[in-house]
Amino acid sequence: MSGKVKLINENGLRIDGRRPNELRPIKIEVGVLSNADGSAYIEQGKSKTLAAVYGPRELHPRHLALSDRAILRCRYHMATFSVEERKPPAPTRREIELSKVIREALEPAVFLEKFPRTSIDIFIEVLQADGGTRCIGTTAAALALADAGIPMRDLVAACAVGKVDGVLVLDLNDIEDKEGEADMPVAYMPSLGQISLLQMNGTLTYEEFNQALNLALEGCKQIYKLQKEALKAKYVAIKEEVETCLQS
Amino acid sequence: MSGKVKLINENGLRIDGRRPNELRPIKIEVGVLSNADGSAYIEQGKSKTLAAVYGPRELHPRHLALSDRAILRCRYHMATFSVEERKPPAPTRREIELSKVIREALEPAVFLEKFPRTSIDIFIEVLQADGGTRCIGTTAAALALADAGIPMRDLVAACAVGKVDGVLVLDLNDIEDKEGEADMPVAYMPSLGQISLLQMNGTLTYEEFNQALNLALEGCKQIYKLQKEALKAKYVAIKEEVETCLQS
Amino acid sequence: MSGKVKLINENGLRIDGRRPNELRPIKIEVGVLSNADGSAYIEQGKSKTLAAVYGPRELHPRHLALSDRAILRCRYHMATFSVEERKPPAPTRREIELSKVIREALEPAVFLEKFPRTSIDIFIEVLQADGGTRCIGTTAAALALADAGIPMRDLVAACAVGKVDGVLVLDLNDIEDKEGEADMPVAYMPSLGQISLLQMNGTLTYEEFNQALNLALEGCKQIYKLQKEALKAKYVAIKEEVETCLQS
Amino acid sequence: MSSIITSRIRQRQIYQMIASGKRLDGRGLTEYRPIKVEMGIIERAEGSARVLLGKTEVIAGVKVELGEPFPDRPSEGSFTVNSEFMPLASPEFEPGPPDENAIELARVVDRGIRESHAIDLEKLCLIPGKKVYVLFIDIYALNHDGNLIDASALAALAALMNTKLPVYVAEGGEIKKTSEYMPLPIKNYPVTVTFANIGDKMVVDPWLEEEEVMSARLTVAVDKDDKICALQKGGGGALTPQQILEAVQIAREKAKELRRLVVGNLG
Amino acid sequence: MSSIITSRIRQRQIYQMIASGKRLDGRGLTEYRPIKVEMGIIERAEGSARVLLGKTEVIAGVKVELGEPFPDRPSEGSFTVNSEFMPLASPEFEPGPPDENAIELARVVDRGIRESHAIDLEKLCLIPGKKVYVLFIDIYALNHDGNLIDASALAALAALMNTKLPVYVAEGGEIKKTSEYMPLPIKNYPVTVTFANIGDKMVVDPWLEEEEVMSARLTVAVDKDDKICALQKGGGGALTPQQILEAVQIAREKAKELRRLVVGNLG
Amino acid sequence: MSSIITSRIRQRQIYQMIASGKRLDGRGLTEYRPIKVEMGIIERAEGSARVLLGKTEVIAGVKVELGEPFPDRPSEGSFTVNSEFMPLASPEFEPGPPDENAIELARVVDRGIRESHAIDLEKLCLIPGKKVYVLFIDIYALNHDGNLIDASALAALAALMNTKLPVYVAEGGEIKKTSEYMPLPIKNYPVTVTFANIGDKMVVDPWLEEEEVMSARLTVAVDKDDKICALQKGGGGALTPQQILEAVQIAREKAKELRRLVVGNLG
Repeated sequence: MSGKVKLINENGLRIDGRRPNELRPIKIEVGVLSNADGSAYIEQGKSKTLAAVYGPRELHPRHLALSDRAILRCRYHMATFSVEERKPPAPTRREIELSKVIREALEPAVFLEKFPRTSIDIFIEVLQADGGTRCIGTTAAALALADAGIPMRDLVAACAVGKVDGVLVLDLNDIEDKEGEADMPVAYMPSLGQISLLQMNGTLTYEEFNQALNLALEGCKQIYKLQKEALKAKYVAIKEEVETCLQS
Repeated sequence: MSGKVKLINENGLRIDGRRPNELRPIKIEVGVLSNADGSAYIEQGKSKTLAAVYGPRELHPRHLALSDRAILRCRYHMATFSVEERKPPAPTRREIELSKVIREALEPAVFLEKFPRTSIDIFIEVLQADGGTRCIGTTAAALALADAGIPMRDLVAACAVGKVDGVLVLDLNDIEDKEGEADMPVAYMPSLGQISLLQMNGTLTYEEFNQALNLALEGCKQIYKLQKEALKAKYVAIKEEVETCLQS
Repeated sequence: MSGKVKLINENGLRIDGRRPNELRPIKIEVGVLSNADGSAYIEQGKSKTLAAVYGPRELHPRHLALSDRAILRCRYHMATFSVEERKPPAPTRREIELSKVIREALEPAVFLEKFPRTSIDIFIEVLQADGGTRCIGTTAAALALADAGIPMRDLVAACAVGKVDGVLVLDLNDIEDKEGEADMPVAYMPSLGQISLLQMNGTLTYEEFNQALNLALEGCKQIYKLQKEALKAKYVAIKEEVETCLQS
Repeated sequence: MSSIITSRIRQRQIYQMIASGKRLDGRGLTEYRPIKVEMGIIERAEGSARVLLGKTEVIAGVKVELGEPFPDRPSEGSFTVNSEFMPLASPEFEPGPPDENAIELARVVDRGIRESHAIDLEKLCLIPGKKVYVLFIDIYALNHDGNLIDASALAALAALMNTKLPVYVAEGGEIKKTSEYMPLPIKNYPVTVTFANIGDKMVVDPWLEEEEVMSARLTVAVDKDDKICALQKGGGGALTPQQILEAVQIAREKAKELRRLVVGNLG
Repeated sequence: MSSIITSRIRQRQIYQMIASGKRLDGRGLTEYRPIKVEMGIIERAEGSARVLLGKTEVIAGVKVELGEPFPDRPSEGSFTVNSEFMPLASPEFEPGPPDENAIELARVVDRGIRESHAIDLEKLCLIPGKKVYVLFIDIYALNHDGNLIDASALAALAALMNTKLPVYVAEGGEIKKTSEYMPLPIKNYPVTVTFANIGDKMVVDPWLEEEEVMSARLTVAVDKDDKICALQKGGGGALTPQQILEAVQIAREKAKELRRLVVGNLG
Repeated sequence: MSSIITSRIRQRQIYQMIASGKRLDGRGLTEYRPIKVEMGIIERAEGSARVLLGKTEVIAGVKVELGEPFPDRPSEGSFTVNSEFMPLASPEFEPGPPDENAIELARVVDRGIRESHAIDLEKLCLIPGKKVYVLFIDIYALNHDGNLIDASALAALAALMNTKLPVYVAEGGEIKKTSEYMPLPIKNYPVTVTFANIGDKMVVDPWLEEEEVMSARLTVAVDKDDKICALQKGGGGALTPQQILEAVQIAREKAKELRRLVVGNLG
């Protein structure tokens, strides 16, 4: 943070031309992997993330199983080539922490009690990281859960908000994250009105925090809409495929 | 491979004086360890390798057991002092791969279906490495299996063939392996006429490959003969011991 | 051991002013942790050590359980900041060895046969190391076992003896241990008259060894007395607490 | 079997009392257990502290080494925070490398210190690009009766405030240790305030039984200027925006109390 | 139970069709599934490629660092190949360090590249004995529907062909990164062709169900001059010399098809 | 079941015989099994030896590297002792990193060598503070029939005595390997003598069945001057002071026998 980069220009626009409250371009695909029970792929700016769900399935070792509900497990993992400097293959402390907070972001959305003695396993692979991968991973994992047909109270949509050059901005990219004054990832279940992931790096006054939280929730709602469209698109595609089959 | 060593001299002989199709001196002993169910020790040139077999025995953890056959497990391991530069004690990727290919070289020879729910464990210890240790280990392990009384479809005899200074040669030593143009280890079950291990490093034309394969099989057949003699020698020794006991 | 430190002065006193056969000041507290079934804290000179016992309790994984007695397990661990140069967090070979010898020092004192199929787990944490931590850990662990109400044949009291500047001395501190000619930790069960830990580094003639052993046993007996006082102090404290409760 | 039933009854009790604004151990909803901070308890460490938070006990030590700076921060010292949940602290803790809970705790404590710029890292540089002070802040949980995070953050701060750096002098391109020490340069005093969500109430400083029934946890790190310098939601439940905003407000007040315990009149 | 029966019926079907020269998915015995190769999909990597082989999906990335050469090759750059079978790719794959299958795959792909001298390692030397380019070729299986080896070897080759090296210049004994890039110097184009032995027939490019019933596997790496540059038999069965010789012949033909997909007219 | 009963009968036999001063294998209480020491069996190692102690078989190899000295011993070479209980040596041994038994063994052997100053470490220094010889003494148990410690200590000593150091010469600040070798400078010849306590008798060199019934083990390392240079009690039982004193006396006698096997007239 020496030789400090200017992150907001004279027109109030960000380094990639976005307005402060603007998301990056988002491309969502659901059901992209044939082996997984559910899967989703999201490109958000230059961040590229894949999520897959296996389960509910039998749990090994068995003594970990719970008699009254499923166990949710989650692995957030970055490809070695996803970042500027090659990431060593072994899981980092950061990956272990994010696996935990993402799992806890999704847990309140899933009817785990419907599948006692099983596990539901979520695997998130960050293929390219340009900021926001824990949020994108959460968003993708929620879609993969839905794609796997697992009953949910709500989808989970996630988005970071941050502060760069003194301005609150939505959906930080990598430079904004690294050079900015604060980064706050949030996961939200819009229909339930509940926040299931909240972290913050940096410093914010109470007022800033209040505004930031609201901005994050707005971002989450936009992503939620895109999630629903992506799910719909998949079912339309399946329907068309089925109809084509029936007609032929 | 700069300062290239001359590996075949003007008389067509190799660096250790052998003809191209000549094996190194081989010394085989069967039943060398008292605790193992079967064991064998082979010195081939300067390579020295010990193999031991435990089993069929109860398998831990039990859930790995198969209801219709034994599990064959194999660990190929090099002593730290077996090579020029001390090998670190932890298993290398090379050792993990060789453990797999040796296991798969022996598996087709063993009547695993006779011992459901058990494991048969093979341990190969390379005490000194001078080329060919995966083949020598396979040859020794086959003898250890036989020594353990495990019923087999055939013995497995293994031998490498390679190309040095443009000439196909049998049973490479370490320099020939490192400085040569190709190294191809082969394991063969002579009575069954089947190859159960085949790997190759280097480059060979199809014609060269064809000849190399035949040369390797000739080498395996010679080793097969030595294996049988070593087994016979052991039973003669036992018989004499028993008779001496009875007489005394 | 170049620039050799003088460890015994002209008056025959040691670097910290002690006489050769004098223990360091010892502070013992029993029952210092609320979660553990038993615990003890010892400050001996500058060495500070905590020991806790959990059990008898169910053993995981179960197949390790013994049908005729409890399993005693012990972890001796040093805090990273307990020594001059930060100790890396992973267990060292030294810690693994000391965990074993301490466990074997305590094992003969415990009626393990009274608790089949269970484990009794001892955790020793060295918070600050200034010599003698394996002995202090053993002494503390014996108290923690007693505090946990586990029936014992005897307490175990431990103390090192060593040779510095040619003189046999009791209860070595860190400099005496590092710069001296010999270090011999001993654990003793005074009522049973039996030694359950004995190690030695350095060189001793037979005569020196004989004297050293006797000196160590004298040290152990003094520590044994302090152990008993500490246990009594705890029961008095409990009794007073109970009586206060009843009166109020 | 009986322990499960007891626990359900107990669970209901905890809920009911909290719903009525009280807690089983007699505290109010935003009240901390008694706290005791002792500094300098490990002479071998350059800094150390022990914190008792009710029966929760945590010890933190700081070791100082010399090392190379990170390439992107050539003129700054560095620090790492590690945490281990010792198996003597709880029947639930197992020996072995830190699990996800210990790692999360260490990273939350780290963020509070790092984001508030508590340590003046630029003053920890001896030769730019070559030699800097490297600090290891190691936190051990010794007895777990709930809210290890706040106890750990407090112990880490106290240990830092207690830290003495060995003074080095440059001599002909080489660096030499002197026998002198100087205090670690501290610029800020972050503390964390942790809440448990139990039946829609946010209670401060949950003890063990409350942690077992809480649906979610929220940790708020607050710096000396009342700014929020780290947040971490934990647990498998969720929180409303309103709950979070209120908790953050309370945290700013409680942080002052906690800070006073280690900083005294400085804060 | 029922799944085992189904699988036995299915198994018999696979056998019977292959015995009659056909395959359950309609392919001929030496026919590959449709293959799609995309290059340059990960901008952060110096080189990358994604390969779809039927439903099998693999991604390879190349990262470039500077490092020291191996003592016995002071004027050559170096490379390593790593492979991970991601748990999202198959219900059989577990998180954790690469198992023997992933290690074997990486080493077979490595051998094809190394033995054919695909990368001109001598051109990767910046200062002999001191500084060379070090390449990390990391391969991730994303969806496993059989024949991960061929998909991985193809992805690795495509990623290498896509790799741009940052240009460095020497400045007063030091080396400096410029903003320019140059293509990785490639000398050869090895590909692998994998066979499954099913009821004495050798079928090319086995898909998952075929892998489950095959007795043995044979992988043949072939270079641009039709030379064999690596071989690997896998699986718990055996092969006759005749089967191997025939497979190697077929491999040389199929290799041309595969190579064309990444090399185009170059090959 | 039957094996346990057999074993109890056997156990009683062992006890009864030892009580009467004899052992099941015919040895006296302080008698070693036949010992065979072979040196120089691994040409690739700078030193090596194989020891047969009855049916117990152990191999030790010494590898020599160049490295930096420890900061507190700038003018001394260094050595480490490692031990692995190979899974081929016993049905009880598992593959994997050394367990507590292998670690204890290595550390006891290490202490005997270190405390008796067996290796003249000051002669292993090439450039003070920079380059010294570093020795790796690796011990593998190949067949475990009891008393691995004595067999290992003997194999380590024999391997050291067999060790040839490559000679280096200084050339313009750099150090160069020559083709010459010199013997490792040895100053002392420590051996260990191990006892098992069985029914209050201390028996020397316990074989496997005796180890299974012993209550405690005592290892005494003795140097060439009859001094005790390491001690280690093992096993879950205890010993009286008298037992220990007597064992140490016996150990000093037995040590001479053992030493003679490797040192010959030197000792």
